[in-house]
Amino acid sequence: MRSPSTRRTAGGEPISSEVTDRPITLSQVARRLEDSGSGAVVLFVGRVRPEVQAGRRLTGLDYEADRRMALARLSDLERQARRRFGTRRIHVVHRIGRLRVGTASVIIGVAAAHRSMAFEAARFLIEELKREVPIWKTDRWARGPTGRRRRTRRRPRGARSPG
Amino acid sequence: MRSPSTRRTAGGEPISSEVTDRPITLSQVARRLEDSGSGAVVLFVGRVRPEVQAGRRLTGLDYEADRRMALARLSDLERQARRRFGTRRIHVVHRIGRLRVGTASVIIGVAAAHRSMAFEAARFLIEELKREVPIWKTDRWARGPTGRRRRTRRRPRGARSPG
Amino acid sequence: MPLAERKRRQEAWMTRTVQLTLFATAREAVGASRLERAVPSTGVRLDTLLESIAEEHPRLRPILRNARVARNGEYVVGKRLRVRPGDEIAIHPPYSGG
Amino acid sequence: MPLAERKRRQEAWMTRTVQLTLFATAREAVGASRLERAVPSTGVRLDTLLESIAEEHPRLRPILRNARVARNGEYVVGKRLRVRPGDEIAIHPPYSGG
Repeated sequence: MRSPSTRRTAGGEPISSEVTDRPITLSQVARRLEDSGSGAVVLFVGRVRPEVQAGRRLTGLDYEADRRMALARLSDLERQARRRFGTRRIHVVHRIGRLRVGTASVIIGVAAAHRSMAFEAARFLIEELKREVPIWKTDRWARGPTGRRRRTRRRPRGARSPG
Repeated sequence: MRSPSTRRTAGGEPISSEVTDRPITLSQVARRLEDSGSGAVVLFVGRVRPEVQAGRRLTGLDYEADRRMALARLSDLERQARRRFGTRRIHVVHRIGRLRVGTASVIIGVAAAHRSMAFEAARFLIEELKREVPIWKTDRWARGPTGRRRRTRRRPRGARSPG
Repeated sequence: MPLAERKRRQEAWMTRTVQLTLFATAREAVGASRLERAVPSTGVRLDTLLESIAEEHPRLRPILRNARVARNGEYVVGKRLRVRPGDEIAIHPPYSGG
Repeated sequence: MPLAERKRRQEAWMTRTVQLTLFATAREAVGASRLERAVPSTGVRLDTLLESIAEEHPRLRPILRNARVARNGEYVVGKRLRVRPGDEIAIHPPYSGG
């Protein structure tokens, strides 16, 4: 994760996304989008939301990833977004490990000539990330047993952590 | 502009938006969105895009505002967005004065429980800002006469500066 | 209302003038961002006032057709309302912020 | 391929084993994030391999029905393909990142 500009997929394409167990910040993503030709930048931050269920309080989420495949899928998604929306810069970072409530789990940044491209690409990336990238979260509750967070019908999609 | 938390509209509502002749930054907006209950943050940055037309190079844009009315309209838009999308925090800053190519002219930040609210509110705010807030830009070209930037049919909407 | 503005309005009322603020293309058409016009203390209809200014500044006329007009920070609906000494009129061509 | 991975695969080939990596609910159902299984050098069908593991770990069976399976970092289409010593199989329950 240290030198993302030199990492490449098996196919030789540069990978700009990151899956990291360190804190992620807006400024780290914004830096990667610097481009004087882009008139619009859209940034999305997903954070662990507080929740109480049946008297139990969510203290955080544990994130895990199939890191190699996650990077390959993120790099696919970046390529798709570039092609579909004509964006100029994309950078996605996803944090894994034990994250407390309020902590950023994912940051997506897109720079494009026009705002509609940037908005649509950012939305596309977060929706596809949730569906297609091998990353998982598990709930951690203050008391009682833990319950895995599934793409479940029990709750509306994206209920707690929209990131 | 110095103490936005104490400024109020004629109706007594707090105004959180800013119209300023100083540089605007992502972090100044992100700070205003801090809220542990928000699972999603969306930030939009509009910047002056480079352009060449008939051999002339755009060097920047001059922005002016009817400041009092602009703040009142921005505060209306914030209220509308809160009501329509159920967002938790909104902060909008618009810069005025002489802005060179590459400079941020507007930053919109929205924090909400879920990502769809945050994306939709941010998009709503920038579209409405362009239509409903008394702020104007004028082109500055490297050579030749200046041409005002109108909501014109000559160019697609939002052609140069999507912000 | 800030003190400076209150003072300006009071002076305008005493000199029986209306202040017009012109933005963007309206400012360029007139060559000034502010105009002052004396009006009777009983006031004058807004459309009459604007017509007299358009006669002095013909380039302003097409701009006024597409402009919003505000009095004392509130948009004017219809232009038949009366403008009185101390009022502040703003001419807003179509917005292009962002 | 990093040196460590190359070495691991070489050892797996020599000991004629397949490595399985289990994520999320699959890991919890089995109680381990890795499993190793000896396979003949001619390989074994993926569905046969997974069935034998599901017999040992019945809680894994419903999870396998909704999981994607990857071999050496590529998703498997159909589960009839053969797995050979040195292969790495990953079990991916539905994703929930973001």
